[in-house]
Amino acid sequence: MFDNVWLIPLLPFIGFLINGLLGKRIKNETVIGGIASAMVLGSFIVSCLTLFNLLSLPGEERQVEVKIFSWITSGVFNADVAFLIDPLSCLMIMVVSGVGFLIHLYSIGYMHGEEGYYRYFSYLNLFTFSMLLLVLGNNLLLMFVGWEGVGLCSYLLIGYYFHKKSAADAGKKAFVMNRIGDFGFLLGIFTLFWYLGSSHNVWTITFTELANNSHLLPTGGIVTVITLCFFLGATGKSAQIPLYTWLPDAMEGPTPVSALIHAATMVTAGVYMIARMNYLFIRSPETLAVIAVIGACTALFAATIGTAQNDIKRVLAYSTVSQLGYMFLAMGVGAFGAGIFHLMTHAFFKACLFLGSGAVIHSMHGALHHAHSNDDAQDMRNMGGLRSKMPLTFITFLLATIAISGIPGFSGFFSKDEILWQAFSNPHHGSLNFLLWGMGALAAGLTAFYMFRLVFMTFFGECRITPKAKDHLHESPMIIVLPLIVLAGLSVVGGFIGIPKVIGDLFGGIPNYLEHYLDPVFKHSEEYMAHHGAHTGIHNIALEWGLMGTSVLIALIGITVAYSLYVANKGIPARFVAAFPGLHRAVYNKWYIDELYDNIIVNPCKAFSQFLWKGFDVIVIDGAVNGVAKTVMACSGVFRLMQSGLISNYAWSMAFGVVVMLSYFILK
Amino acid sequence: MSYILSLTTFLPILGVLLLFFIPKESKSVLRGFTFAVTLVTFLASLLILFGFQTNAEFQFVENVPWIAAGPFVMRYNIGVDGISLWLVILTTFIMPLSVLSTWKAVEDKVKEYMICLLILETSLIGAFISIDMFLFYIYWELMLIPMYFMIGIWGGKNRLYATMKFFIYTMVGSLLMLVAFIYLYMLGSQAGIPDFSVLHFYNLRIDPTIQVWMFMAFALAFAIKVPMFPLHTWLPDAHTEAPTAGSVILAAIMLKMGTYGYVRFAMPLFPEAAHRFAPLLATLAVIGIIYAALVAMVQEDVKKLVAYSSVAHLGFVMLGLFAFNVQGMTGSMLQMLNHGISTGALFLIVGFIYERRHTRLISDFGGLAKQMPVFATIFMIVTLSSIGVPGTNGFVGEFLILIGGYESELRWWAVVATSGVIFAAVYMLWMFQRVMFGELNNPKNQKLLDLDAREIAIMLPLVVLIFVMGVYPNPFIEKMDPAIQKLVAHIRPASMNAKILPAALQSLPVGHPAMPGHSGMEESTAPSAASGQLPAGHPGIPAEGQSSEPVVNPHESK
Amino acid sequence: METLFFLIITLVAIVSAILVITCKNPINSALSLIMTFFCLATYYVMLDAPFMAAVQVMVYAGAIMVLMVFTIMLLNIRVDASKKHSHKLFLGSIIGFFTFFNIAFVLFKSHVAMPTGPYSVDMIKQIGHTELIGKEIFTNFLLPFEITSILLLVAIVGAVILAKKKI
Amino acid sequence: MENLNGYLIVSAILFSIGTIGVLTRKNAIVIFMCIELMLNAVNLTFVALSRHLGNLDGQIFVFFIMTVAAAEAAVGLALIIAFFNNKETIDVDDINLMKW
Repeated sequence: MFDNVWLIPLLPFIGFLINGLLGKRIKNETVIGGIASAMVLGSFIVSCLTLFNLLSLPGEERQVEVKIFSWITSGVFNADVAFLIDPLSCLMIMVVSGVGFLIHLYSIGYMHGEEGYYRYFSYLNLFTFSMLLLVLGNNLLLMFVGWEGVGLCSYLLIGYYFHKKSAADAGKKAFVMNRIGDFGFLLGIFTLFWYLGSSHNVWTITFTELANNSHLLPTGGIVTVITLCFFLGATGKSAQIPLYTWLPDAMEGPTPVSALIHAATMVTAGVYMIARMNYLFIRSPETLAVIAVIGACTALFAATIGTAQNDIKRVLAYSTVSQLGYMFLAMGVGAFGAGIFHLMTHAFFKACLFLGSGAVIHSMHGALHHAHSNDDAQDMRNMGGLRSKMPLTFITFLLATIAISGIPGFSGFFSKDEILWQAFSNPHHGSLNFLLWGMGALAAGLTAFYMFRLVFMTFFGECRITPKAKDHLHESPMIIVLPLIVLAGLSVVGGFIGIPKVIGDLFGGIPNYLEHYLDPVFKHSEEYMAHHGAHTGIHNIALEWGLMGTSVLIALIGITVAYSLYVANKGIPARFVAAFPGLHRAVYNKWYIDELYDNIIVNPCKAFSQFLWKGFDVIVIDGAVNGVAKTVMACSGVFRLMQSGLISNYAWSMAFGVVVMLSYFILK
Repeated sequence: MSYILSLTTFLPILGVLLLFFIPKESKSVLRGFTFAVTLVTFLASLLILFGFQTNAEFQFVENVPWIAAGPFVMRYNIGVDGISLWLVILTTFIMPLSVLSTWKAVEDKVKEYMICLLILETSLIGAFISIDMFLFYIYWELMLIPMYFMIGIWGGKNRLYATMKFFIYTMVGSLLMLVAFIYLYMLGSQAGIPDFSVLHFYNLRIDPTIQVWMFMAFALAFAIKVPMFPLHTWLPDAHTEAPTAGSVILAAIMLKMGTYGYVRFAMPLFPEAAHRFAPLLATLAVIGIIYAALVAMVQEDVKKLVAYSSVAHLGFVMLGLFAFNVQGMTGSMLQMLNHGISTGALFLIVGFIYERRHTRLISDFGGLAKQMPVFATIFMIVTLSSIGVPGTNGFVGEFLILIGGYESELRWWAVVATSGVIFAAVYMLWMFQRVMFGELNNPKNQKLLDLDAREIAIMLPLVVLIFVMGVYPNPFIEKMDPAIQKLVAHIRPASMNAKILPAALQSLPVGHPAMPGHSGMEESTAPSAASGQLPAGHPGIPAEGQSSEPVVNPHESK
Repeated sequence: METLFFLIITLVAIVSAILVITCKNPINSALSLIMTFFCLATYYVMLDAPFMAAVQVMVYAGAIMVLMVFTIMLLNIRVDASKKHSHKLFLGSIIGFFTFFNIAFVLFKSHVAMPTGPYSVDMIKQIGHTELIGKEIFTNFLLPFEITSILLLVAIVGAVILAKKKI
Repeated sequence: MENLNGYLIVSAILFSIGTIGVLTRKNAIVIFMCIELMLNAVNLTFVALSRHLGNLDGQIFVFFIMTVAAAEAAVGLALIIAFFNNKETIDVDDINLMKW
């Protein structure tokens, strides 16, 4: 029943090969785009089939492993290429291939006329292949292969406009930061493999066996080390506090890339990894606390930066970082289901937002191009009043913005509120919960503020574009708007499959389908919680409603503030900036984090290696080697003086020799 | 076909003899003929590969009396086993490519160049297959001479300095080794060993103190060749001055001679000393990885950068060797092959752009990706293989080394070495970006033409191998596994009595005193560690105060 | 009386030897060398070897010194302008004294062997020194005798070739 | 007869004077003479000892030394003349063509 699963990753790989090798010859763009999208559509269909088959199985046995071939076997270590089909991975392949397909369609229109067209689509297909591999992999090593594969594709796609130095730098920065994360991931794999093997003679890295043997692991201690290493990997990939600076720079890549990689799929890999190994993370409360705190801080921190950005894609990038912070907050408080739910809904509305901004940039670029002005097509200060020019894009963009700000009824509200409630009521962190909830709610308010600020600045008010270009602004072609509509619909409807229980009972007992669907994946951690849980969470319905109300209230406040600042009286932001120039400049320059990293890590590293090379390698080692040569030369110079060429010297030394020998023999 | 091994070794010499009859002026005939000879040698080596049964014994053994001078009896004793098989195939595989790459590179004295290449090939193959230690030493020294001439005559500006340094560096090391050989032979002859064959010496019990000195002599000679950290400065000079083919062979095969020396001679002959020196040499290896990566980052010369990168890669290999477990060893053997392919390819690529622009400074390039797209993709694939991105060959070797290292006592060394993975990405990508991406503003770059058919023909087999070894490395691992199992079984018990470490080393986070046994290999499953508690000296959370089980100091317990 | 005569001759010999190495003009040193040779000849006579003395006088004083003087005259060497002399003299004398002390030390330490040879002193007086030496040379030492003749031939030819202006 | 040691002492003195002469003098011919002097000192020892031992070999050997000395003188002087022809001086320090 599941034997055609290997088609899911294979189809995009074939697409990659076709476009990669023959792309140059197939000049025609629609053929290239068509092949790529068809491949991803094929894998989407097969994943639907797999999901359907999986749902037909009873709840408990929804876990199937399909082995393709054994990859590396040496000594006690063996890793093989095998796929794990279970509710979590099915959900992920649906999201990846579904959103991926829509974005492929979108980029056929968006990338029209680019000179490396085939290269773009082959890399996009390669990305889909590695993401599916990551999600479907049944052991840590295969997940790591997908993990680095997506890192590589994000490097290739960010650096797509490689003639631009900033794009190439951004690509390199992304790859190195991901690599730092992978360093942590690798250490996690080694420690886990070594500990389980040497202490309990269980030499394995496959998820199912790890789950079944997870009872051997102690709470805290070594498990904290392992989970912290894995979390380091997650921060690298999903752009959390220490390693997030690469995501805003990744906006150098084409917008569909940002939509697919830096919003919907790749950045959620970290969240997926934690969900996949929930039985590990649940066993170390310290790591959960670390994840929760970092998640909350990232959410709040990124939201603050987002409020002051003028580049439309930078705002969305920081909003992605902040939403990821929410997901990690959910993971940190043990609400794995809520985290995955937010991951799914975020994929929909964030992809819609990015594609919408892409459409805006696309038409702005076209218009400015006609007017031969080289204003920045992405700067919101040149936009405004596009509501009338691009009605469809405006509507879809507005719907997605409402969803992300957590207005009740839309998907964002259900998933974000579930996370906030779990943060408040979870049994893990005791007093920390209030702080977590507070930061989450504040971040929600800021999210609402900067999202609506973006909407008002781009779509409302009078058009600030250069007059000549004004009439060239037009709605994007159908192939671009269609995915927008689908995604907007999903972001509206998406929330209903995971309605929190308290609201569900209100509307006549609609169960939380998603929670129920994902239960088998997290049963190990539930068992552990039931067994070890010191104190249970708070189950007070009234409190839940109260908190839900406050978070909606904060969101509404955010929207009204945005409205008053950017629509009603436009002067206030200027005066605000004048009042607090220092604060504004700090927030606008991303709290100088990039400069901080450069001065603390990058420049000293360069200086140190320069010292190592010039100082140590050249002077010390080569010096020593050449020194030996010079001393030998010097000694030979001295000995050469003896051959002075004067006979008397020779006679003298001969006589001296004779005398010495004679006296030696005599005295002996 | 029991003489296939000698045939493969001396085929190039036959080629040299025939080369004499070809007139000096007809360059293309010379090149064509040499290419044909190396190709035939490659086919002959394929016969060895297909005829090789996967077991731990030496095969195609030829044992013929050779010299009997006074007490010394040397036999022409050659054979190939799991460990040396792939290295021989790598040699015969790389040679035709390097000959093909000197089509336009070398114009003057082509005949002598080809003769040097063929003699080099013979000496390399000979060194890998010789069981008789004296024969090994002869091939070991013989390979220096052609390389000395290749760098000395056809090299770059200060080639004399480079070739002199290279020659003397290796010579000094190998003289020490010769002394150790002779002393070992003396010990052997007292114990009734008739000749120089290394197999006899494997089970010769040498008391640890002598072992330490002998191991040091061998280790120094091979450390220079590897090159390990403090003794590596000859490599960048030799590479920058060597002609393309010369530096390809130097990087792809001659560096493996050092690590092969450890696996074949230094470790099995003196297991206790190997265990005692493991922390020191592992430290040097790890320093080598980080140090070479950092220094590579700031190089202006592409070839020097690649040279330092190969120092880093071989640091990984050495770490894998001193893990003394099957994963570590398999990983390092694989990494030797990967390094041969990826660094060989890198040097070929540097050779291509050097032939076009006659400069190696990174700052002279920029934006080549637009001008030479095919070259860009190949260069990208090889860079990824050198970084060790999964799916390429580099990753499999590195992963096995690190997981092997992590499992052995070298746990903290493996952790530091894993960070080498980050630096590898940094310097390779930074170089790749400065050379390929960015604006195509330099007028000279705008006229560069993309790779022609010959160059693509050189790079194609390498790229295919990169992916094949990355995706399906099992056939390679199966062939070498029995030999490695036997080697590890030979070395591992020695670690028991090497446990009498001087008190100073006691503080190192030595794993649980009773070596954690591996179910795969040893029957005796080690007593499982304290149930839930942290094994003593565990790298994790520093055990607050003494963990439940004090580290048993073998001295007191005796 | 015998020893007194010996002492006188010794004194003369040593003084003339010293003169050889000290005087500026080579002619003087040549003459003083001839004086030394005569003293040696008298020694030979005192040692009952009259033939030796005769040969000594003829060969050395007669032939070699004549040749020396002839060369000095031919090359009319001015007075030896000894520029710097200091460290050479000092070093040379040091070595000289050392040589002397060595030899002297050897002589005193070693005891001389007993006379074992067939030709006792009175036998020489009775038969005559020259006959004995002649018999000895032409019987036991014939081969060396021939070789020395060849040596002399070689020397002659060599000397001629070396000293010729145009070869 | 009785003062054999005396003769040996005398020859030792003459020999060392000859050595000093060879080492200190700069004039080639004077060096030659000093060599002759050393040779004669040795001859004296030979004769003295042969007389003491009653064995004529020593004296015959002196003959050979004399022939050698003669040959040496001849060739040496020829050398000096040849050298004088092209260097106008026979100062030993000027004969330094072998100087590096």
